[in-house]
Amino acid sequence: MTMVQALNSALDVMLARDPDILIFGEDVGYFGGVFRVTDGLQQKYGAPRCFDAPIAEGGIIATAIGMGAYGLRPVVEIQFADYILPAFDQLASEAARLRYRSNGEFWAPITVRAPYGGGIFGGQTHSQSPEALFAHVCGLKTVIPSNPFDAKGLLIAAIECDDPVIFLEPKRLYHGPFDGHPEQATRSWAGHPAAEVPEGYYNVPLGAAAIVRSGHDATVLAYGTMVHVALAGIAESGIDAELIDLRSLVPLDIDTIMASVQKTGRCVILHEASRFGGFGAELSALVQERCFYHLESPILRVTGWDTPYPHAFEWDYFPGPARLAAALRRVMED
Amino acid sequence: MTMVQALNSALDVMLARDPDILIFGEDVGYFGGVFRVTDGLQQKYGAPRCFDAPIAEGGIIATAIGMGAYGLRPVVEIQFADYILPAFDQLASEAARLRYRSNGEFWAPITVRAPYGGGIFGGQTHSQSPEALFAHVCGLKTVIPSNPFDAKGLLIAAIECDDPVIFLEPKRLYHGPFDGHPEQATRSWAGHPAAEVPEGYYNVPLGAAAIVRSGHDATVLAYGTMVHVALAGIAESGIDAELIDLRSLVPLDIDTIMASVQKTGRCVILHEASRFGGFGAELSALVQERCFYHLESPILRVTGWDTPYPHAFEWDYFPGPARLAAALRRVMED
Amino acid sequence: MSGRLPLQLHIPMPLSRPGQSPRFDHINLSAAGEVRRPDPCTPEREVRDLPQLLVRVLDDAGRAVGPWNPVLPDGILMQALRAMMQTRIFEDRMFRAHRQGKTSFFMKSTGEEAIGVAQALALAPDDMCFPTYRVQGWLIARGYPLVDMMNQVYSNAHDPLKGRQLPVMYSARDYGFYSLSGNLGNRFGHAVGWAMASAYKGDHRIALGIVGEGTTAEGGFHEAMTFASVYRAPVILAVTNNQWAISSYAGIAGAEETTFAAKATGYGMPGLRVDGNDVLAVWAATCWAAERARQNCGPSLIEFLTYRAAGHSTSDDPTRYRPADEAAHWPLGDPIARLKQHLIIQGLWSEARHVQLEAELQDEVRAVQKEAEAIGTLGQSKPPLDEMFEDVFKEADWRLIEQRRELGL
Amino acid sequence: MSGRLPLQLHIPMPLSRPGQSPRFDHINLSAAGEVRRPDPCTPEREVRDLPQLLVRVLDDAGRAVGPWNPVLPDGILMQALRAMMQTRIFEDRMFRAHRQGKTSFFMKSTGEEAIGVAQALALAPDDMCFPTYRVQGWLIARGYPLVDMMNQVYSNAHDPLKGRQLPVMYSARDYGFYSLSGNLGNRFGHAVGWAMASAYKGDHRIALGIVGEGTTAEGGFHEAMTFASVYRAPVILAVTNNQWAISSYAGIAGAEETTFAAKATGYGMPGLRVDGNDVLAVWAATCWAAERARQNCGPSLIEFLTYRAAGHSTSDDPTRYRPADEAAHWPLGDPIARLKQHLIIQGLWSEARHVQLEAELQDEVRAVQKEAEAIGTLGQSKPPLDEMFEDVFKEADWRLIEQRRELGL
Ligand SMILES: Cc1ncc(C[n+]2csc(CCOP(=O)(O)OP(=O)(O)O)c2C)c(N)n1
Ligand SMILES: Cc1ncc(C[n+]2csc(CCOP(=O)(O)OP(=O)(O)O)c2C)c(N)n1
Ligand SMILES: [Mg+2]
Ligand SMILES: [Mg+2]
Repeated sequence: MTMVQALNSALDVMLARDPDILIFGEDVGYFGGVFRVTDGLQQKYGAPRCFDAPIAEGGIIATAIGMGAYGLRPVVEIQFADYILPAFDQLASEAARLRYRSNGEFWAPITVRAPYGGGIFGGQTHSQSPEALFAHVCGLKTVIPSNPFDAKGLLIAAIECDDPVIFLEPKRLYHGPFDGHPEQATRSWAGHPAAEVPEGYYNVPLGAAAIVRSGHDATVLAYGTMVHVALAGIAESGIDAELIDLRSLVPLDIDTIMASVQKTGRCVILHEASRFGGFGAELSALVQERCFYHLESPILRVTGWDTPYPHAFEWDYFPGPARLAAALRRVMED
Repeated sequence: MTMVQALNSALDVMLARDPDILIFGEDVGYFGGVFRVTDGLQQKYGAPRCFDAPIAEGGIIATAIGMGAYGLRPVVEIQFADYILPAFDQLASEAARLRYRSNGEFWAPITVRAPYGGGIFGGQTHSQSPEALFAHVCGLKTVIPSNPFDAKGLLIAAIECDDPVIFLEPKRLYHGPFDGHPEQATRSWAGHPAAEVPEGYYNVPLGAAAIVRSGHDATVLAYGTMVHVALAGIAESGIDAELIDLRSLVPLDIDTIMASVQKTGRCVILHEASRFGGFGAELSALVQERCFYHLESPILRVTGWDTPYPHAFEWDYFPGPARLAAALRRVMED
Repeated sequence: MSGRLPLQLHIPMPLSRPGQSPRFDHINLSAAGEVRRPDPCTPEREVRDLPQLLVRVLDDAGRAVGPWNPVLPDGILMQALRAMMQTRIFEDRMFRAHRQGKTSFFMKSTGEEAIGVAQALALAPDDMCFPTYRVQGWLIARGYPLVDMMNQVYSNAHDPLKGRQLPVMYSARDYGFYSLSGNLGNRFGHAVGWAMASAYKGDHRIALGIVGEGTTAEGGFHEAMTFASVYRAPVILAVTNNQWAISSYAGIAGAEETTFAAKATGYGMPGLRVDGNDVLAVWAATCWAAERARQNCGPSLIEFLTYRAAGHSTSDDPTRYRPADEAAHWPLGDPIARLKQHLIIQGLWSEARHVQLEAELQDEVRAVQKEAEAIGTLGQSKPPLDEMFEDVFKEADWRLIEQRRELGL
Repeated sequence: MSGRLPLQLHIPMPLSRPGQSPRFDHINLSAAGEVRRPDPCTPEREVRDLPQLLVRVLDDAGRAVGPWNPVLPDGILMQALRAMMQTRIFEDRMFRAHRQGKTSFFMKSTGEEAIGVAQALALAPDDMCFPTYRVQGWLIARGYPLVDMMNQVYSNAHDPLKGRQLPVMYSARDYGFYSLSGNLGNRFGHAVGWAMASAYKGDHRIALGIVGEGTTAEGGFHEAMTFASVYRAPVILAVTNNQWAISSYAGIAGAEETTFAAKATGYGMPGLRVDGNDVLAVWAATCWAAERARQNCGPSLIEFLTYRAAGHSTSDDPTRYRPADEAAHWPLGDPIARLKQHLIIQGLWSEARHVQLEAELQDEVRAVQKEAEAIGTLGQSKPPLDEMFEDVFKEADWRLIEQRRELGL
């Protein structure tokens, strides 16, 4: 399955399992979503279970929270992660707080899906990676898959989770892996081991990172599209680096990260979001706090620049394998 | 002057100097604001220069951006920093981007003031410190004063700045310094050297940190209320720490920070916001990247917990001097 | 374009400020009984005049008149009177407790008690109210333990919200009272979602969302209205127009231009404008909208015209921005006095019995306060500290576990 | 409560889907010339019927009739025709350029050209339009260089926005065209603030804000309406109701319940509902609202009824969600055809001249395209790379300087 198909399958499986699950969002109904993730679901399950929403992201999240408080498990789509910001207050001040402030009387078991990240020439408002904003909000979980198998299993786990989950889907991976070489032919998921996706129910637990490549000399922390870029970058560097796919930022699998850096003594963090105050800062701080005496060189961050995502300069902005390889060489030199 | 008076004086001076400056926000007009920062300004300058706004933070910022595009310099108040989130999209997607995306045809020279931080038993929605969210957005500046002199000078600089500035006012400092000892009698600004505030125009440039206390053994990075807490914590620790008041997070005075940590070899970061993904993470990452070979022990963060700000547990949540002192002792031990 | 007058920025200003005589001539009132009562399922286009009128039942003499008179059993009226009086007494005591340093903050609903109380009694037990901080009367009318309200206000060891919330920000699921919070208006949309969920399940429960008139300016108000209208959610959306939003008069929210009930028109939703100081009118309008919702005819918006007689909160001094005696000039009077008058002319009540009930309720609340204060006031008694780290997530992750440990727990 | 029917969730659905016959019977039309034209400063309560009617000037035969007929000089009409035709040709070519891989994205306004074009010509040069992506006609009508539009679409070395923006997201201050961006509706409030600033300064300039009907659901729409109403800002607020928001029909934004013009009522603002495919009606309504604004009588809301004849964008395939021939059934026709018909019956134009003009414009646009492509298409030509780091702030801070350096600049 492609990642789109895997996500669709997750939703299909869950709609079939639990009548309290329903889906809504802009264009997700009859049309099946601008990225086709909800394709066919309205037809199969009926309009009340998969329907179009007015263009009001704050309203979508508010409505979902109310439904969650009633006892449903709404799964909503925000058409692009860039457009989640009008709903930021509903997420941070309401969804994330409801359980705490009501002493557990109410909670918001909602899943907020959004296509995310760049690499498709979407320009400054269809390319962003806002994960750091959510990770800083106590009470939200943030999940980012990097392949079809994880996408399905993590989405199922997110839907089953009784906490609000922000589920960011790297849109550049929807139809195939992407290693950061735009000059090469587009690849599809066909034949990729992680594209072997069971038809039925399974889940991938939130909070467990995956070691995508084990290595001895340095640790690379990445998630989403950057997992594929990291693989390419590691190969180009010739360095025996261990690659960890975080899969969820909150909860974060700190044990896997610590074990790896304590083994390798070197760490490079790779993300597409702009650097300053990005999630890489938290990773860097954590690794430094917990592995200080194991570190043989400074932890480096390879990230998008501190500018908006510029249309013409997509590949200058995008932190590609060459930049990761350079950083890996630098941490090895020091 | 108290900090409230100093801020009022800054606004007064600027309204008198420049007819293109105007002020609006919830309750700022006739009443002078719930914290009285705009007291008397409507009376002195007339309603069109200082007026009440509808309760719509997004609308306030949107309106200010439009005014800024016209050529005015609006200074708006958001009643509590907690309530800035409904305007987050206007700040991040519009104010911060306007100059970039229009290639300099339009820009938003707006100043967004908001009382900020805890220590007044405001509970989870009147105590928050959202600075990390703004610092991550390219194109926004974020300023946080710690005393009346700076408050006036920085606010004037913010108003004069042609970029959008988020100006966060530690509300616990409005009427006096606070060192994190709630059991002691409340102090006023009277007699404090930084409360000597000139009546007229002056500014404190954005991007220049202040060394509040010089020291040799460790560096403490703080801002806002935490500057006073840090002074107390350093005293309690008995350690000869250097204390840097960042004053603005963006632009950040990286040179002053680096010089200090390269001298002391140890660093503790103190902020009131919750830890995970907080601004302390960026500071930690930067210090680590730039001073790695000078560091003699891990950089530590002393912060609010990763929970909402709980009403009854204000002083358990608030990172007080004892926690800083303990961290200082820890970095010295290692 | 030359020869034209320059443009001018209009800043709305109230008719009177401190030192001036209170004026309410800008407020249009209908006579009691004057406004027709259409069938609750009438399409919006046939009731488009209602937002400009004022649904009233009690006239100035205290008689219940006209088509909206709900003709309630005496018992219900007595229950309402008692709940309104108890609310006022409770709030007065808690306000004083704040002045005595026993808590950090408090808010009163003085003059607006009819709204929460009548709604609480008119709706079904399993309906859900998405409240503001100014409907403590709902909880009192539904018999929520006063002592638990006080424990919440004191954030003490028995605080049902474990010390996590500002005073007054109650949550009481079993009483149909959704978790309150400071962020204005944010829960209006939750009410719509909750109502949609009830419809999705084929249940009978409806939701009531409430905001103040100042809060109607928030974008979330509009989004909630839009979703309610589009999906015909079984929800009652209420605006309590108490003339003030802290120091800003209703004109800053748009009252110079039209009524708040008129906002319904833009969504094809009926809008009622109702005397909020008249328990019977509040009851009748609430039932009308509830009936509409339960018959799958969709949402309605109700503006309750009332007056915030007290300050905004314990942090506020209203004499700084409005005439000190403005409340006394409010044309719709006081809801308790009006119901009392009605009951007296009906022969159901007397001044003497009123005085006696007042004394009884005072004693009751005083006793409860003693009980709560025996547990403790703010800072003198606390829930267990580890409650700070609970319920951030369903299960704490390593960060919270480590941080709890850092604090020595 | 027993015996009641269960609640049901209502999900709006369009009358026809692919494979079905197009239907527009739900859309209420007035006859051309039927609607009265009140004085522009008339208070809202006296024009509360207008939002349900439809202001039309051109009748089905192409005659300009009724009180809204602006009686424009022939030259202006010719200018409008030319601009509309040029817009269509420009957009068709750029759409094809996208299909040829010359850029990443493009959007057309086919069928809606009358709106941006008539507004651009009706307003003063120093007024400011806060556009959507569907009013490229504004720029063309005002003579913005076509080659610069293409350079922007190609993000090439001469792109006036230095490659920073998605195609179509123009900014052209000197042409009264505010910086566009992807975030729907966010600039509606900027229009209000800009207009307030003009009033604050005592200037004469007014603003025009535009959103699509789908975008009216955003909270920012309401906040802009509220601020405009409260401060009586000299602004025209426009909704182009083209029946579709990507795949969602207007019912998902509330059109099942009432018109979009009716949203004005809730703010005490006049609401006009106008034939958006009739250049004369667009012109007349825009002038009416502009006059109102310039006379300090405040804002208005105008709903332009139109139809999005093309797909949403190059990424869209509308045959997946609506009948392929729906556009042909749209009752208000095509704006170019209608103006052409009007000019012909006025004796000002002929089929032959139309064909000739079409050919001329095709040549012109083709030539311009050559010129732009000589500079380069997306990826083959770029602005200088260091432009990526400029204009984040007025002056770059150390982070940007260091990062530029990291990239070897
Ligand atoms: C989003 C948000 N903005 C601002 C505030 C600060 N605030 C608290 S109450 C209030 C006034 C509310 O007025 P209204 O809606 O009329 O309700 P009332 O207090 O009159 O019942 C304001 C501005 C807030 N709590 N939340
Ligand atoms: C805040 C936001 N949400 C969602 C989108 C994605 N989106 C782009 S255009 C569009 C439809 C807009 O419809 P409408 O307002 O009717 O304008 P039209 O395209 O019909 O002119 C959507 C949902 C966006 N750009 N911004
Ligand atoms: Mg109010
Ligand atoms: Mg549309």
